[in-house]
Amino acid sequence: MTEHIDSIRTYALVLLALLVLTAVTTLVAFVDLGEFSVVVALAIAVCKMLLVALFFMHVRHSTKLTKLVLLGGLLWLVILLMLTLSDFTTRGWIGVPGR
Amino acid sequence: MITAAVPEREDYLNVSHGLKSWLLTKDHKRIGLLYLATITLFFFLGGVFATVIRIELLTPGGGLVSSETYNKLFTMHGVTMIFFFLLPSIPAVFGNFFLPMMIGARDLAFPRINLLSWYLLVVGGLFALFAMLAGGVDTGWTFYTPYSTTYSNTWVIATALGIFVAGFSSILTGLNFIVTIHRMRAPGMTWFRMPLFVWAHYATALIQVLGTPVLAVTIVLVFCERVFHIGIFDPALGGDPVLFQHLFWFYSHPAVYIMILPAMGVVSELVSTFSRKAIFGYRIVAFSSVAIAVLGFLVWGHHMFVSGQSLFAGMAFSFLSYFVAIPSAIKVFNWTATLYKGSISYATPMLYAFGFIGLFTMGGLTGLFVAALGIDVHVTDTYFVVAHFHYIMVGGAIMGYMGGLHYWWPKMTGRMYPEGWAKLSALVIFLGFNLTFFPQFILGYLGMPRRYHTYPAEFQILHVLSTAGASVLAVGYAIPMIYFAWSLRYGKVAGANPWGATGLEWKTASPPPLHNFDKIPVVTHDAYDYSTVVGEAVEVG
Amino acid sequence: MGLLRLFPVQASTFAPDVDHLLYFLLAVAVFFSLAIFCSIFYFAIRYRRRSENELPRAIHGGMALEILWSVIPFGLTMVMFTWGASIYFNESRPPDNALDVYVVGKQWMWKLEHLGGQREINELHIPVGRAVRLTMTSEDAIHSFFVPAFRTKQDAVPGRYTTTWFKPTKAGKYHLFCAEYCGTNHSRMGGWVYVMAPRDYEAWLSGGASGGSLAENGQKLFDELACGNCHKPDGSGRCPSLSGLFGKTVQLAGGATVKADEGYIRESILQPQAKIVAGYGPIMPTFQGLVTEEGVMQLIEYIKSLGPPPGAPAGGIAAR
Amino acid sequence: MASTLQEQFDTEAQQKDASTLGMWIFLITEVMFFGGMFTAYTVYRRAYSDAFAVASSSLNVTIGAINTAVLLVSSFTMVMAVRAAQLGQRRTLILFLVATLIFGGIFLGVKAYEWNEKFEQHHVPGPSFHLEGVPQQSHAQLFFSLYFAMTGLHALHMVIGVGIISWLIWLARQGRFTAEYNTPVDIAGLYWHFVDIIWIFLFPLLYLIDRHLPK
Repeated sequence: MTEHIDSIRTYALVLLALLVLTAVTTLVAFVDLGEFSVVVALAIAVCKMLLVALFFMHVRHSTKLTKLVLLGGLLWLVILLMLTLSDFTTRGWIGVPGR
Repeated sequence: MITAAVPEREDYLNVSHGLKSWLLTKDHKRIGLLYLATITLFFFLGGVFATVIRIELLTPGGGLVSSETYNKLFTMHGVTMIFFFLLPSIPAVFGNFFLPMMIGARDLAFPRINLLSWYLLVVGGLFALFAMLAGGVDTGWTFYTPYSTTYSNTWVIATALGIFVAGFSSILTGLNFIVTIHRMRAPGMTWFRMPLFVWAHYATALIQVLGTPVLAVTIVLVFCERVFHIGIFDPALGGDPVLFQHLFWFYSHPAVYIMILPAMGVVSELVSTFSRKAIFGYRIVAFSSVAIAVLGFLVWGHHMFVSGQSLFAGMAFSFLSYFVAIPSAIKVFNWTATLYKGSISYATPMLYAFGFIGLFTMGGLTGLFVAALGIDVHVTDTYFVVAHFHYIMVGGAIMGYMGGLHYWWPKMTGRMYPEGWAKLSALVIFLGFNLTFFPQFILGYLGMPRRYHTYPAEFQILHVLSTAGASVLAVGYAIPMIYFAWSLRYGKVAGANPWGATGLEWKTASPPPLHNFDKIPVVTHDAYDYSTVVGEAVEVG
Repeated sequence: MGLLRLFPVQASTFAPDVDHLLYFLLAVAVFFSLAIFCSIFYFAIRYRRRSENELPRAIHGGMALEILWSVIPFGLTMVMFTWGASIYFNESRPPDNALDVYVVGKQWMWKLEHLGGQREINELHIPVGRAVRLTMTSEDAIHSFFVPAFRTKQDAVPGRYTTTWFKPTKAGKYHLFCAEYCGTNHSRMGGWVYVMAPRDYEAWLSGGASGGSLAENGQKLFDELACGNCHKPDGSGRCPSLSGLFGKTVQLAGGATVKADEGYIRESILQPQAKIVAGYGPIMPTFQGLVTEEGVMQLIEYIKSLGPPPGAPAGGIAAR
Repeated sequence: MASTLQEQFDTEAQQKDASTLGMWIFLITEVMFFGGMFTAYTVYRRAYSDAFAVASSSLNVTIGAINTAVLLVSSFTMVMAVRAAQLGQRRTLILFLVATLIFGGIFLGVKAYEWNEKFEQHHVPGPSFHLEGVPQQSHAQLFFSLYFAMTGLHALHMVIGVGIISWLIWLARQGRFTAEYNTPVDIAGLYWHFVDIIWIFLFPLLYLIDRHLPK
């Protein structure tokens, strides 16, 4: 068993980064960035997710299979969202109610 | 013919006795049999519902039962057959029993979770049964909102709860299979030495794991809507019933592949064993299973072409639907090509495999009809669709299930079934099936809507034909129940490998010992290498 | 009607289109089924097992064959897709000169209203040779308007409008079904579509009209509900003027715009606060429960009759 | 000490690998489970952006941010617990598990306080629902329906997590975990972090993204 044991310092730094990002996303939310507010909020959330996954969940020491499982899961979430939205975003394109 | 005084060999059946040894078992083989018993009961129940439906439809006016009752009957037929028979059928029975054996493992990776899965199915089934006994449910197995959330005053919540719980059974089974296939293969059992049955179950497990949770959360939302009227699917409060359909079909279309992929896996085993040849294009058939699982997630909107979905979404979903057709077609072609220059035996399982290929071909080809937008607008929600999916699910999945049951019966029980009766019933089932469902294609194109208690008199003759076929089909299903039970006591004792098959499950005794193998096998050959099992071979071809 | 009719009558312009595609698909299906069945039969007999210990030579596959039997079906399916999609595209776009009929589904009947004010239940009378556009909604569960002889079907969804159209080509009496399961009497929710020669249709129209056209009824309702107190024609009221509104692009508070089509007007009556016109306050009360779906349709026709602005295309953007 | 190797496995490494993979796959099912609700949220936020903006802005962002921090700290203590388990430090392990339990408890307590506030302010979907500043009440109600569904199911997962951690503490006190065998702590950690990640997305989606709008 080759187990990587990260240092306390690493974990503490990650926690610090997470807390800073939380503060940043909260403060930025009050700045009017127009459409980009959503993008920034989600981008920061993705960064936080990556920090938690890579360090706390040890994905960076994990096998390729684990990474594949993770990516596959996210891809399926995207499929669910995108194909559902393919209906809702294209309603009304041809100007006939219900088409 | 009863086995004489051979000293009793220890196997998984006689290693321990008593109800407790079954209800607390962690042995995947015993759990497989628990599933077999459970789903047989549900199959019988669903069959009873179907029988009443078909008798009712003999006459256009609907005199036997009331409309309320009729609507409950087809709902409960669908719920029982889909969630409590077809979804668990092959994976939970044969997958459980044989997947570990085929890859040379002592058990699944998580035996306790495996037992839990069975209990979840039973608990879910009890909820559904309770709903049925308490008064039934009349929403159709599709639970479309807002009918299910606002207008139906039947036992929607109890039934939905049953499906929710049974869904976790399915998820955990899939999880168990994936981990088992990744981590428990015997030495030398590489990915491309695995039997195609295992590949098919890997693909199935992917769907169970990725799709079922969405059904679960959809049920939670329906539950909240029905109990608290929070508006998620209620148009009066701004909700959109079409969103429900998206979430529902995101699972329920791939769920069709949960039912058919394992049957395809069974058929690959049967075609190879009974023509004594490696499956033509093994790798392509293996990959096509995974391709079906993946592409199956991109096509759900083809259930919604007339639902008020946008024109462009409809077109995209129709386009994507045709991509699923290709891997399915490839499988059929490869099975057929496997027969070429084979050594073909007409044993009962092979008859079911032939039946599967024929009926699945017809079911699949009519799938092209319903994926074609212009035609689907006309035939959706008619008997054409009913016929199409029964060709896939009954003609496909149940044929595969019956084929598998005959194929592995000797391994599971150590006894042979009576071959003559088995051949007869296979024939009866095939004829009865076609007589039942072929007229429904015509009915559907003529415009007979599904879920109709009464119908215009001009459709009667086709309905009568269909009911006649259903009676034949019922006889066909009754015969095996009798001779399988008979064979448990009186059947000929089966050897370890009665068919001359190559899978690892045939390299151990029938019935197998508790941990499957006396010694974990080391795999040195590809799957379907018959030179290893045919002694003193006569080369042909 | 013959006892063993295999195909339904063709009574709309879509029917032959759909049937031709069906024939093509049938041909493909029969060809492949026969090819598979015959191969299986032939191989099963030709290569039947003759001795218990025979061992056929292993054949592991052939790439050329695999490619062949992937590419050919794929080509065929793309033909099916394109063909089917083109029919669907036509079915989705009613012509501008279509005759408008409004449809409300409810458990368990179809309520239909003609522009002239004629109302029908479970029956639809239309002239042969003229395109008919149906604007549909439901009062309760989802229903589906299905006329097999026309090969058309469209769900009527509560809370929004859906559209379908057809052009009957043959006079006669055809089944109308509800095709989306909607509860106890689902199978009895239907009736007949009567396609009539133009002269008969005119006669029927004049016999059926009583109590004014749809727009006139809409006006009556408009007055009864005192909509005009706020919606003054010259725009001097507390609410925007409705003259020439239909088909126009409306500027909303918050910057968005919306096309004033049937869906938008329906929403504005039932959920008036959902989209507020720029420059006006959110003061309009909801008329949900006060106006029936049919009433809303009458109001829409009335607002339409207030004259579209010159040059604006008919139709608009669907609700949401 | 009794063997921790179950009979279907050959080695401890295989057993641990299988458990970890099993947990990851389970987490993917959870992604899809919450995914259904994220889809509903996206669809309705698109359709009723104005009402959602007001409704979202009515949530208490300070409490939300603090609770996010609390949860992140609990993830930190959890990973420290896993680390202690890997090093075979029993007392440290118990200490950090208890800390995780406490922070998880605080999160749930704050959540309960927030929900209670919603009841008092009539922000709970139902006949008495009312939200100031939204013309179309039903659309704001839809936001709160999704808010309660998502935070409720998230909290349910937290409660389950709290149960698991309590059980781990019990096992750890019995000395069941060693530097060689600590898989349960490890995979419970995965679960706990996953629940944290869900909240990492819920926080901006529910509390933040429409804050900038003038209202």
